[in-house]
Amino acid sequence: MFVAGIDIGSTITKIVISNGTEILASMATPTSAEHRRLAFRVMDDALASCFLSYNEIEYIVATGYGRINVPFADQQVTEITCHMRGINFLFPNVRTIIDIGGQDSKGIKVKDGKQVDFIMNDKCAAGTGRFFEQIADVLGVKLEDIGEMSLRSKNPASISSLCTVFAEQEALLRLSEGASIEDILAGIHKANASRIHSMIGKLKIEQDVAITGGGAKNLGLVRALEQRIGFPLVVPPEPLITGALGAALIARETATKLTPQQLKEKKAKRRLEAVTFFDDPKRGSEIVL
Amino acid sequence: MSADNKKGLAKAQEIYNNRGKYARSLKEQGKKVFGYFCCYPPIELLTALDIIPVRILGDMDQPVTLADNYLPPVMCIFCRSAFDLGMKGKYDYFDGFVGAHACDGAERTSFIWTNYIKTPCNFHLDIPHTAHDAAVDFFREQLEYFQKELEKFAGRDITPDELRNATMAHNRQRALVREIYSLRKPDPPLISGTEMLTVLIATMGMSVHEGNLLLEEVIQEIKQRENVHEKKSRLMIWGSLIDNAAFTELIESSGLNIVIEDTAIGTRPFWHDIRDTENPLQGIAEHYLKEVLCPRTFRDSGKNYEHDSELRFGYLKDFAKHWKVNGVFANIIRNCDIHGYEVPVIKDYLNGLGIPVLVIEQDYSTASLESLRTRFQAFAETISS
Amino acid sequence: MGYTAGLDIGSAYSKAVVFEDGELVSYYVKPTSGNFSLAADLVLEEALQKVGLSLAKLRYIGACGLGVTFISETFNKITELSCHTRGVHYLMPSVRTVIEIGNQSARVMKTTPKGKVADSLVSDKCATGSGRIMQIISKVLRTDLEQFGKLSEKATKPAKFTTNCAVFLETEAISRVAEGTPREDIIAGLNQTLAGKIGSMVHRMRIEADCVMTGGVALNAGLVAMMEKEIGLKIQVPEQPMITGAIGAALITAEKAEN
Amino acid sequence: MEKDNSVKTMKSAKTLKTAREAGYFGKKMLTDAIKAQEEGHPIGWSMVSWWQGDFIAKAMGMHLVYPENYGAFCAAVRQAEPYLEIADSEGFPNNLCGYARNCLGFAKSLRDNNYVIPEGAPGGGLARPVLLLASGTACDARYKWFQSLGRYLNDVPVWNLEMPQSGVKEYYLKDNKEKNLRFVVKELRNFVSFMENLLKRKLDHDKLKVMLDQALKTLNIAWQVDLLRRAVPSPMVSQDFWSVMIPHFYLPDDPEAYSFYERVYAEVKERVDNGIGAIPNEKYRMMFSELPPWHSIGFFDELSKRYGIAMVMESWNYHAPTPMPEEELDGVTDPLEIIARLTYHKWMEHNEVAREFDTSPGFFNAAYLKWAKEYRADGFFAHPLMSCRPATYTLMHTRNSLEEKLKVPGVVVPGDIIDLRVFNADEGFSKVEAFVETMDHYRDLRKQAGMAW
Ligand SMILES: Nc1ncnc2c1ncn2[C@@H]1O[C@H](COP(=O)(O)OP(=O)(O)O)[C@@H](O)[C@H]1O
Ligand SMILES: Nc1ncnc2c1ncn2[C@@H]1O[C@H](COP(=O)(O)OP(=O)(O)O)[C@@H](O)[C@H]1O
Ligand code: SF4
Ligand code: SF4
Ligand code: SF4
Repeated sequence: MFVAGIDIGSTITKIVISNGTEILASMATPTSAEHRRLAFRVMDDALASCFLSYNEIEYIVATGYGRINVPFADQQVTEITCHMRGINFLFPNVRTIIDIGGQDSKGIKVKDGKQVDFIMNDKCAAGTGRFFEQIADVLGVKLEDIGEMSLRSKNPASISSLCTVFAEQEALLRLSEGASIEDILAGIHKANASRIHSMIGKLKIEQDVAITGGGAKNLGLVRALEQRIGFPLVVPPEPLITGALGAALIARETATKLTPQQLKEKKAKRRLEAVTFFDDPKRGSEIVL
Repeated sequence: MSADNKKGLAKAQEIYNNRGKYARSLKEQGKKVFGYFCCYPPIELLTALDIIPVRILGDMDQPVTLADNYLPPVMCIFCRSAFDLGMKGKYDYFDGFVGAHACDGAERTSFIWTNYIKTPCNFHLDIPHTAHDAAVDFFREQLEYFQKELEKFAGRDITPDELRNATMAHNRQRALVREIYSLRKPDPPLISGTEMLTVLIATMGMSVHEGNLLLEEVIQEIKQRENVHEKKSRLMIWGSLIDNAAFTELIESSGLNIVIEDTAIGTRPFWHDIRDTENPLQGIAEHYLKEVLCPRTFRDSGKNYEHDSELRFGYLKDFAKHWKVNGVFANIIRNCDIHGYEVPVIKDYLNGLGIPVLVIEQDYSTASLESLRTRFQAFAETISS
Repeated sequence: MGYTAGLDIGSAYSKAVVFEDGELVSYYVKPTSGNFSLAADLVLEEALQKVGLSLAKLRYIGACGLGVTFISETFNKITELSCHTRGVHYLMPSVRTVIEIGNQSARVMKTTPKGKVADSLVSDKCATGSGRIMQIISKVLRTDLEQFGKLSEKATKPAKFTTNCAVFLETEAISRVAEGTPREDIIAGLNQTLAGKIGSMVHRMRIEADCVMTGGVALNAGLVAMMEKEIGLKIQVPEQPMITGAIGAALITAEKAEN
Repeated sequence: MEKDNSVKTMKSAKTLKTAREAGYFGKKMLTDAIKAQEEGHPIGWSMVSWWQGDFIAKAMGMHLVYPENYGAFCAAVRQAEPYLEIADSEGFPNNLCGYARNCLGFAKSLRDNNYVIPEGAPGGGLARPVLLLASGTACDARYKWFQSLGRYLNDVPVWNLEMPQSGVKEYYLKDNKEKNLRFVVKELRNFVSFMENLLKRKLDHDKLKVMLDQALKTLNIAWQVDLLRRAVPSPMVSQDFWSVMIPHFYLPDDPEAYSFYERVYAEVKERVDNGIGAIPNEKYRMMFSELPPWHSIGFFDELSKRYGIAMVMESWNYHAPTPMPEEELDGVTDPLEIIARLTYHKWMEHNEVAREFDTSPGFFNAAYLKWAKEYRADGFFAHPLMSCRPATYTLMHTRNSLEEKLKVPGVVVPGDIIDLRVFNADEGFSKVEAFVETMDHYRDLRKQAGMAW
């Protein structure tokens, strides 16, 4: 049985297609403005890569920031549940999950394969992937490199501002004062780790602790968090796709509970069309400023 | 007023949408209208004089502006919002104002309210923090003063029978509200949390008799319903009050059915009847101190933590059992101390019963509601698995 | 009295003014571009050159602005609150409330009839209510900041933003562009978001007319109009809203030295 | 963008000799507590209750420590942060009272260390109590906080002391005051029997009476010092008051406190008699409300130096009340009755002024209207706090009333008792610098209105 999980994140769209036991295809591609509307285009690519068509996929679960705008999905599940499922599948011993996404950061507590508590910040860019993107941008280094670079610092610069916008300027200032990029990056990572830690702290951190989401690809952040928390973190080999993997796992589980007839009905409802998630009345246009 | 030709839920919705207009129409009919804060002022006394009690609420849709000059931002924003509306003249139809020392916020706002918003009659009720016998006596004495002030305003005395009748009418209201609650026991419930909120807020702006008629209509209406609501996970709300349907709508569109709410616009004012005592004020005093279960009243067994928790939250266990609650949303309006201090304790207690708890500290603003959606959805997923 | 200069080395713009016997005779504004010390030198030089003066002619130099703390030269450093208040008072003596929105913060000051701060409020350490977001969005829209005011007035359906965070506002603006939302509507929406945020701050004080807005953001007429609606008062804007801090710095310095 | 995250504390140079000696009492409270614990005396954690519960508990051999005071202490020595973090991770909202969060964090660390005070706890820590003496007066934190401590101090009972907080108009309703007092006395009786039960010993009424007499004497002389402070120039400023208040506020029953105030009185009197001011060049007189930035009292020295500002009166809640009228205590011998009257008097004594000015509440508010005249105040310094709501609730209202009713303007400088970063001295200076002109302006207005100062 083929199933798929699609995670339309604020920044990166991730897809996992599975035959029920193993991953057949996975991909991660920027959630560009285009893809916000045309989620099926990404799906097309993923399907093509394993020579499958929509109809062959028994069940599709969408998750992430843009989950409500995947008209071909059979079910929507929040990224919190999906990340939990993904991590639980990969590391059954994990009790606490830290998810650093593009526009939010979250903490999730797991017990006996179920999530028991979670916490989330999406009000402020501090402590999210966006912060690091901005900083990499102003410092003119590649996002992929900032983690490693920060680890080479001997003398982390002090970055007092947690506002992304001001931290950028502060970083430039430190640069003009002669601090090295490594030191600035180390300072940035430290400040963010402490911010993330104080949020996750409310959950009573229990071992094992996993980190997932795009932030887990940043080794500098992982190390800085480990230092704050006091023990090593578990990092999945492909942290970006944990959410999509979780979605695929849920898809399989649901699909096995449904009759062929029900599955068929579901499939008939799938649509491949453009939608924008900002136009959704539930998302913002009602909001009075 | 178009509410006249509507019935039941539609009427409740109409009044909910136009509280001010409705109250003004009552005034045009020659009625007296009093505003009161929170669920502690015994509105039975107002009813006894045919005065219509209107519960003072805030407005999550409107940013607080004028109030910031008088109340500091560290104060609970519900209070600030209510006062803001007052300063903007939204409550200018009050003939009287009843303040109450419920929580600090309500107490100081009440005091400050009377400095800047004038009404022909006002009274501040000092409500003790414990339910000791001495406190009940004290509270009863305060009610005697309250009664005298009201009588002075109305130019006539309240006879014991009038007070008794008023109390009975309000007890009837309590029973009706509880009946609606019992119609939320089935799965799915016959009436949604959003509908319930509009009904309760509507009744909190009309005379008890009108309110009872409305409740009866609502009961009839929903009893005849078939499957208007979807089956979803069953949520109990505990904590600071919710007075805007946009909030409950957000929750209920996130995969949850609100089945019971232990809040100040929920079960708290309605759960127990006032006993008929020789001095009617005695029964009233006992009811408000002992049976309105809000964490502002200090209840402690003096023994140990487990015992105290049981004493303070034991009733939630019954709610959870009878309403088959899957999870609890602890709603904390930012800077609401009396609920804020309870958070870890109530989490302990409910988790101990195997009930998950979602705690959200919110800013009392519809503009920031949408960002809570993922949290409610994730919680729905948590408790349905 | 002779010549006095005032500097305001902001995080985005550096401003210099020159006074001769209490009269404003020259001013100059240029982007700070990251190097405070250099910007201070350049902008002062330019302002002096405009009236053919040399540094040596100056009797006093007063300075304010974020950059000043990072410059080792010993200017007479004055807090921005006092400078802006004083500067606005010089230009418009009937002022009672000053709303100053610069690149990094928003400030509201009540002034005494004599141009001193009677009360003040400074925005918290978040870029949401500051001019920085305007700059960011102008890049996104590839539109000059100068156009913002005019464009905003042309909006038919201001875009709604669902966030307050400057960073996420940028992201949302990018999506809107991609979706084909007209520039005007994006700018108007942004102005509205900002006006709401700053308005709620203003309301924390009992403000009085006349109300003046200064700082670079005051150049954005669309925002000013929305602020007027938000606070229910007419808002005046000096012809050169950016230089009020520098003016105040010059005046206060001269005054202190003379007394 | 701040260059430096560290906060400078500004220590004050007290102007009175006796004020410099007062530190002794703070230390004494802490060392006595530790001694009492070692000697096996029962320890109680107590809220400040304006003397309502203190004497009774002490007369029964209980030693009291004050977690509110401990919060201020931890903040002052910069060691509150770790406790605040613990409270945070326990799930307490981080906008609760800072003293409370400090204490909750400490209590958790105490429990986690098997109730042995953890090594390095600031000031030697607070010993494990047998009673939590809460108070319903002033703020909800004062009983909700102690109730929440149950999580960490499992078997320790909480007792909540009741004190009516009547409205001004209601206070004057016939017999209401008397009924309020009856209620308090009944509650105190309940408290006594609870204590007798808890400690398995009887209250020694005679001992209580002796303590109470002593306390009334101490409070009386503390009040007389306040009277002396009406002099122009001010002989004693807030910086001094905040140092000397500890003994009358926490230890009025201690004879040492009394003799200390005799010396304070003598020193202040001497200044008044010779026209000596506490600060050299007094130009402006200001009142301060309500809790000071403990870490930066030196800020006020700087205000004196720069602008000639004397802080002449401050912190309503810390002040000894005016002595009760004779008839109030006529024939009253029951010490519980006296206590009830004392505390109630403290809270309600300014109702007369409140009524006169048609304002409410009387507490935290009306006193400043009275003092403004008596102390010839030119300005009002409002210090809103992040972490103490009751001391902040009425500030704006008080500022408004002073300005409207007495033409005394106010300046608002936000700060905090726990979070040192909220207080920005530079911003404070620039506000006050400007405010000086405002005070000049209002002086003219008062003159035009024919007011006395
Ligand atoms: N190689 C990398 N190194 C560091 N950070 C990365 C890397 N790849 C992605 N990220 C970060 O991950 C974030 C996206 O994470 P993701 O979990 O996909 O978030 P979302 O689901 O919100 O799109 C980006 O903002 C980016 O900062
Ligand atoms: N012509 C303009 N139109 C609109 N906004 C402008 C214009 N020029 C500058 N700004 C805004 O003014 C801000 C800078 O204001 P300024 O008062 O100079 O701040 P600072 O003193 O912090 O440098 C910029 O961030 C920008 O948003
Ligand atoms: S502090 Fe900065 S990053 Fe955080 S919400 Fe404000 S603008 Fe965004
Ligand atoms: S929300 Fe909380 S603080 Fe506010 S009035 Fe209600 S109980 Fe009081
Ligand atoms: S809020 Fe203020 S009065 Fe209340 S306990 Fe805390 S410090 Fe004390």
